[in-house]
Amino acid sequence: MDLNYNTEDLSFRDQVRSYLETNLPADLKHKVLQHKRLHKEDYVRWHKILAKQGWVATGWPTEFGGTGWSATRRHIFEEECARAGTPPILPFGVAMVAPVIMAFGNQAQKDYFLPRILNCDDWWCQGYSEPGSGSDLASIKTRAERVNSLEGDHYVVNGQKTWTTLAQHADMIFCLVRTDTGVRKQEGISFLLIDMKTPGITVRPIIMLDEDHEVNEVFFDNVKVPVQNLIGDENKGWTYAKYLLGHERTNIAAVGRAKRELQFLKRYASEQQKNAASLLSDPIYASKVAVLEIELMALEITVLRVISQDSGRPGPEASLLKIKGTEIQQRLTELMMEAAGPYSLPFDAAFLDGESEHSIVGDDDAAPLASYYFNYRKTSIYGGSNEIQKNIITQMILGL
Amino acid sequence: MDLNYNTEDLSFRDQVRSYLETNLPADLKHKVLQHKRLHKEDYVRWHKILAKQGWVATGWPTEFGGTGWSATRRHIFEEECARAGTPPILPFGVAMVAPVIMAFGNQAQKDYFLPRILNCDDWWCQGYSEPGSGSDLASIKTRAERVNSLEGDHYVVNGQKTWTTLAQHADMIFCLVRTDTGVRKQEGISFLLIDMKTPGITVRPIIMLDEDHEVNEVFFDNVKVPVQNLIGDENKGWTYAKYLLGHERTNIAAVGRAKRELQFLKRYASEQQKNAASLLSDPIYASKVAVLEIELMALEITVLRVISQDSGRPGPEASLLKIKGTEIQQRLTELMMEAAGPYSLPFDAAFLDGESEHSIVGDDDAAPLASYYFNYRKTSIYGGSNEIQKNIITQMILGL
Amino acid sequence: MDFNLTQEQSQFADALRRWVEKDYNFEQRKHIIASDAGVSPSAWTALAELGALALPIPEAQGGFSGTAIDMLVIMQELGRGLVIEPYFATVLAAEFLKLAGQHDHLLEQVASGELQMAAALNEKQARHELFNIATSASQNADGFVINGVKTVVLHGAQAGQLIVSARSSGAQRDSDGISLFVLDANAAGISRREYRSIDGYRAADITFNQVQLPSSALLVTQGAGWPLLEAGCDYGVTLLCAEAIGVMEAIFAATLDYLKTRQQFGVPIGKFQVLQHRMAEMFMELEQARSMATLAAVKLSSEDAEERRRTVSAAKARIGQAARYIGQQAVQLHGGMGVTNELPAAHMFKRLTMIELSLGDTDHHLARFIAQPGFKAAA
Amino acid sequence: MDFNLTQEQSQFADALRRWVEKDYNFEQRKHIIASDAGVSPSAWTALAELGALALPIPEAQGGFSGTAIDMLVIMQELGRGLVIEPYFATVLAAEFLKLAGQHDHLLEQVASGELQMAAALNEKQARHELFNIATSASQNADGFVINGVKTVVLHGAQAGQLIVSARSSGAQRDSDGISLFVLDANAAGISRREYRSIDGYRAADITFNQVQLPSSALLVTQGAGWPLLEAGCDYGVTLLCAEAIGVMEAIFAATLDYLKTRQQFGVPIGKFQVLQHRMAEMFMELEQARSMATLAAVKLSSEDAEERRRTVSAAKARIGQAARYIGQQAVQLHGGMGVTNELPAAHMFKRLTMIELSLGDTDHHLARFIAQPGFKAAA
Repeated sequence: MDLNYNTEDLSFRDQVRSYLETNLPADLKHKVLQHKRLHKEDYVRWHKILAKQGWVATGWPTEFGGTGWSATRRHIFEEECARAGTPPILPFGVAMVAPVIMAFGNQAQKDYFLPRILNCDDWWCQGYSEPGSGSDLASIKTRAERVNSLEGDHYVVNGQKTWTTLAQHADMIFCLVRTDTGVRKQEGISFLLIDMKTPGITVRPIIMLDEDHEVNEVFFDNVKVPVQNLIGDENKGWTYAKYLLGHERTNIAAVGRAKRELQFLKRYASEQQKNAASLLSDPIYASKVAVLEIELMALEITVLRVISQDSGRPGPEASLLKIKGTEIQQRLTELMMEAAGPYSLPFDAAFLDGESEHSIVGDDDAAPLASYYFNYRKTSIYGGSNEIQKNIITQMILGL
Repeated sequence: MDLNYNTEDLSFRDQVRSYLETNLPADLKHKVLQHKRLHKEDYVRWHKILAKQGWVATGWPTEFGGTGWSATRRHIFEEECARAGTPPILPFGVAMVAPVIMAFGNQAQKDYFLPRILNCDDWWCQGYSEPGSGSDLASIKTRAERVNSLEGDHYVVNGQKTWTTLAQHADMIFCLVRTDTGVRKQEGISFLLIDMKTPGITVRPIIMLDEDHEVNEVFFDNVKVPVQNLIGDENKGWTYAKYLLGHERTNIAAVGRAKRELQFLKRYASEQQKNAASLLSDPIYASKVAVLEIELMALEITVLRVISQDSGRPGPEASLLKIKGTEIQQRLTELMMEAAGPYSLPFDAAFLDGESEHSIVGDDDAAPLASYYFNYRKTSIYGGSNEIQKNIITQMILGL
Repeated sequence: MDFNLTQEQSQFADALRRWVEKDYNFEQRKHIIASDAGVSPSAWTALAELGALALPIPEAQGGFSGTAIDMLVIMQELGRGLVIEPYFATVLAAEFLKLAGQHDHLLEQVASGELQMAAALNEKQARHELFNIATSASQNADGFVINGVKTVVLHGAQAGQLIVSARSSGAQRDSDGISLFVLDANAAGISRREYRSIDGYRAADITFNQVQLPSSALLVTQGAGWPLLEAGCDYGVTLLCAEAIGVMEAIFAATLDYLKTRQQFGVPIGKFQVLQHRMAEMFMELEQARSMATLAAVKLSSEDAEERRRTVSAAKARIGQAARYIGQQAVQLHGGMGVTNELPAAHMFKRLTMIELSLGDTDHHLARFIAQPGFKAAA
Repeated sequence: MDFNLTQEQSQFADALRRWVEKDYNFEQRKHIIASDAGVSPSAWTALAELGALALPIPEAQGGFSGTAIDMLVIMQELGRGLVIEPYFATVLAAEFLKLAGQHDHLLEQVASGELQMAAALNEKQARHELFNIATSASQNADGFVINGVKTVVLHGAQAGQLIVSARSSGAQRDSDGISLFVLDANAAGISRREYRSIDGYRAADITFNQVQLPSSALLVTQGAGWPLLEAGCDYGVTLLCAEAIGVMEAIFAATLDYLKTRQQFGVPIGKFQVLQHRMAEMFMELEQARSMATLAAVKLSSEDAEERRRTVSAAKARIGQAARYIGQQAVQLHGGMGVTNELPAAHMFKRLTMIELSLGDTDHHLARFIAQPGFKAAA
């Protein structure tokens, strides 16, 4: 048993760290560290910087322009990005649709889409969830009917998707659609790539708890999609979707970001006062922080154990990482809000959006904390709710 | 809204308090307050003292020798008994079989059994649970076959009961037995009273976690029971059992005892040291005690609210009282054991049984605490596990 | 012992509930929050006409001399309706006048609905410590001069009159040396910076720059304001506890309804045992919280101040715990819908969260409960 | 990075497990507990023959120079088998000799199985404070004289040699002034009062009445024993953490098996979602605890003593939490059977509970974690 990185990994870490020190723009770093809202141009800017370095696609094989890194190196890279405070590389293109295209797409699709994803030429979003589907992902109602026409065959898509993250910026959406209604629900689903500029598509914002515009409803009204945009075989979409669900859980524990946020929490709490001393010196508060810190120490080792056993794709242990990771993230935001106390109340959207340099009440650290807390309630719901994750553990690991 | 007792109730309380001060034997009080094991003679002695005063049967109507008290007075009485540290009046006779006899027994049964119960002439135990039945109480397998004979008709009983509390002392057992196997499980059950001295009955101890002998298995091997000992109608036993299950939950919250134990906990913790001060001054420990104390304050009001709405028998709210009551009791024992720390380890059965005046390691307060903790794990299991109680709340109150 | 509401209390509650359903529903409330004013003059008029403003005011000043139990009934209804008007702010501020037995004309104006008030007690460095006061009150020939900044004053910009805590003497965290004043919110030297709170209220930071007050502005003996400050805030805490019960009842009912109607895997999600037991636990939290809100309202008028402090802090701590559990779980059980701003449940969750952080959070009140001499004396 | 066991470690674990299954099963263990001796000489011989005693001892003294990771493997197996022999007591006491680099002949005797030892560190008033020492060590011409009482010394009555902490100078709670000694457990002036522990072990209170020790009994410089005392006990904590993992694995497996076989309402109780999720939570607790036990074993030999203290305390606190949850829930899921002494699960629960209270409970180690300078320095 050896919990140390080897020399090569350590020098890789140093290389990443010094790269980030040089190349991460200060304004982006500041936004991330201060819990401000990120805009489209923030994501794209950082994506393109990393793309120049060839470090966008850490999970792709080198033949497609990926890094080809081992699980350990990917972990180190993610840790370093979190530590530095980079914006995230959004998963919809790089981590979600790309693996499906690589595994099941045809040569033309690979040639066209993969380089564009690498370079962020298209903003992708995900069309899985529908109103009413919730945790029952396969209960898809959006219809796609194949039509022959002079200009070439196409599908006509009608229906609605929901919880579509950042669809307001999207150029492309990958969708699960129903192409056969006469079979059981997991069959008869196809996987389509749809241009968001196609006539008949409407995007309606869903405003979140913290009043941010993060997700949307997407309506399809007789939307024509060329058959060239079908991935793999018609009616085999559920297989591809399940393949993708495994990929979605990469780095779900988000240990690196949690470590950074723990430092913020400690720093912020040490600046608050209770009983004429720092809040971080208060035995009750310190105890809550310590319990959280220890949980995070444990999770980091648990993640490393899973990585070290990883033969390729994450197994059902990913459910454990998702649950513990989101519990820790939520608890971090809870303790931050507690530290801010009454200063959690003021709501300053202009500051969060970067329209004013300082918050109206003058405590820039406190200003985003309640929003952060409220926003992060989603983490135990999305990506398979924590209840669903426990079902997976129950069935796949415990055999109950 | 008025949370004060009226003048009559207050003077009743004073009367009970001064009675207990005079009549509760010091040695019994000491055993109770020191968490020592009670023996048969301890229970009987206190029962007979209270019987002389006419205060044994607080839930019976006066016509049978009960007190006829209101729910409020019963509550006051239970509070005062708990406060003083009396041994309990065991429920099996007074609170369990007696209400069934009153409601469904014939005149001869009432005339014979009720006075004997009042005076503790018979020690009763309960024959409901069977191996394998657990929370599924109606799945009873013990058979009773009716046989005609010259000496008079009787049942022949074969089977096994388990978790039979203090059956090793019992003169009588009331049993659910199966008299018809051809119907669904809730039908075909009868309610029999059986003399424990009848040939064919064997009692085998089950030793608990804390090594105390509290429950037993009871085996019936061709046990002859006169038909005169059948309560009500044959095959109607499940109705009577359900009637009794309601009664069983009286005072299930045990707020009075919890208040007394909280005082013990505080006193004991204030005598332990941490960081050169009393353990009760330690912010972390004090905080745990305070959370518990507040939960108990809340539960007391919740109990009073239920009592004030009580038209007679407790409804599904009893499940709430059972869950919260047992959670508090278990938490009390947990904090006591924490306070004792390493002094929880020594196991001194002779001291617990009253065979030695002082414990071997010299800390008489600490000596019973680990046993107490281990023993009380049963409270969230017996009398309908807390999971079953949540099912009841779900179905009966929430309608899910 | 009697836990029933009187007929008057029930009627009051019914009238308020009908008003909320008709004139203060979810959509109407959303418009009020989005409006420039952030409050609704017509809602205020309605509250006055319903008698909600007269209720806590003594009969001598045109009120109904309502008890804390009466107020519990009102606050539960306002909580259920998520009413964001300056009712709590006004009533809390008026309580200081009532306790001080002064400025009857202001109480009369509150009772009639003419006057809105606010209590400016909090300061940035204080977090939850009411006695932690840097704002100064120095005596001069004309009365007192106030300097300092009060923060996160609920409806501070709407108020016509303010209650302000200031320091006459002593160090920043001394409970001795505190004075309490009532003053015109538009007095010279006062500037108010208004903003929204995340749960839809308006609040303000208020700066006092050489604000000259007459001697009559002082509520109790100079430097001896601490018992009044504590008592007034205990009243406020009791109101918040009652409000939280109303919010929790509403979010609980909404969640139960959601479990019964929302289908997943072909059945209502309320058929899943894990969610059933979660609801059972929320039910128990609510019942325990309700008991504590009742107990606090009863003990608020206790002549034994320690008994009052002990019970009020126990209630705030217990209700804080319940509010967090019920709020978080209600959102979780609502799934994706729970984290949008589109359902009332989300707004109830936000309000519950902010109640927990107002007038002392759970840890603060747990520590105050422990600090009462009785906690250890019982040992 | 590598989390795999070496082949030697796996073989060691397999051999121990086979021995437990054959010669130390539930019934055999019950007889040992009930016996007058309360320990089994033949089990001790077996442990020695299996090499478990030689494992932690340096090669120079006839051992295998096993690391903390090696010991983690052993302790997990002994935990799984609920082995109540004086193995932990002996190995912990021997660690002090190893760290002090003294008394090699005693280490040789431990390695060969000839000698059992115990560490007499705890005192009644100390609860979990190792530095809280009233037992005195006064120097005289012949060496040192020890007076005092040590309590709840695990296998103190079985030990041939004792490690004792005593005070040479300073106040009762000073970490300066502590001395550590090794001494013959049968020396004149020592009396031992033996008793059972509730989890089936033997322990003793040991009184030292004018016990004369030679100068060679002193392990490190007089009065400077604190770093050694802490380091030795951190080793003990790490062993207990590893043992707890083994016990938790066993009780978890027993509970899972029970859920699959026990029928209620016509189905295995493992079909009820509430119990399924309870098991999922126990699974997660176990995995997180396992990670911390591993981390503690790795960091135990860290050259940075703060890093060692911080990690070891984090592990004990986290494992204490897991042990309580898993133990209580395992009993709950076993229903009535869980609260009897008849199933192994009950005994595992008792052992887990007592591990939590040994060498510092969860609160103690949480406070120690917080007290490390790094906790706040990171802020």
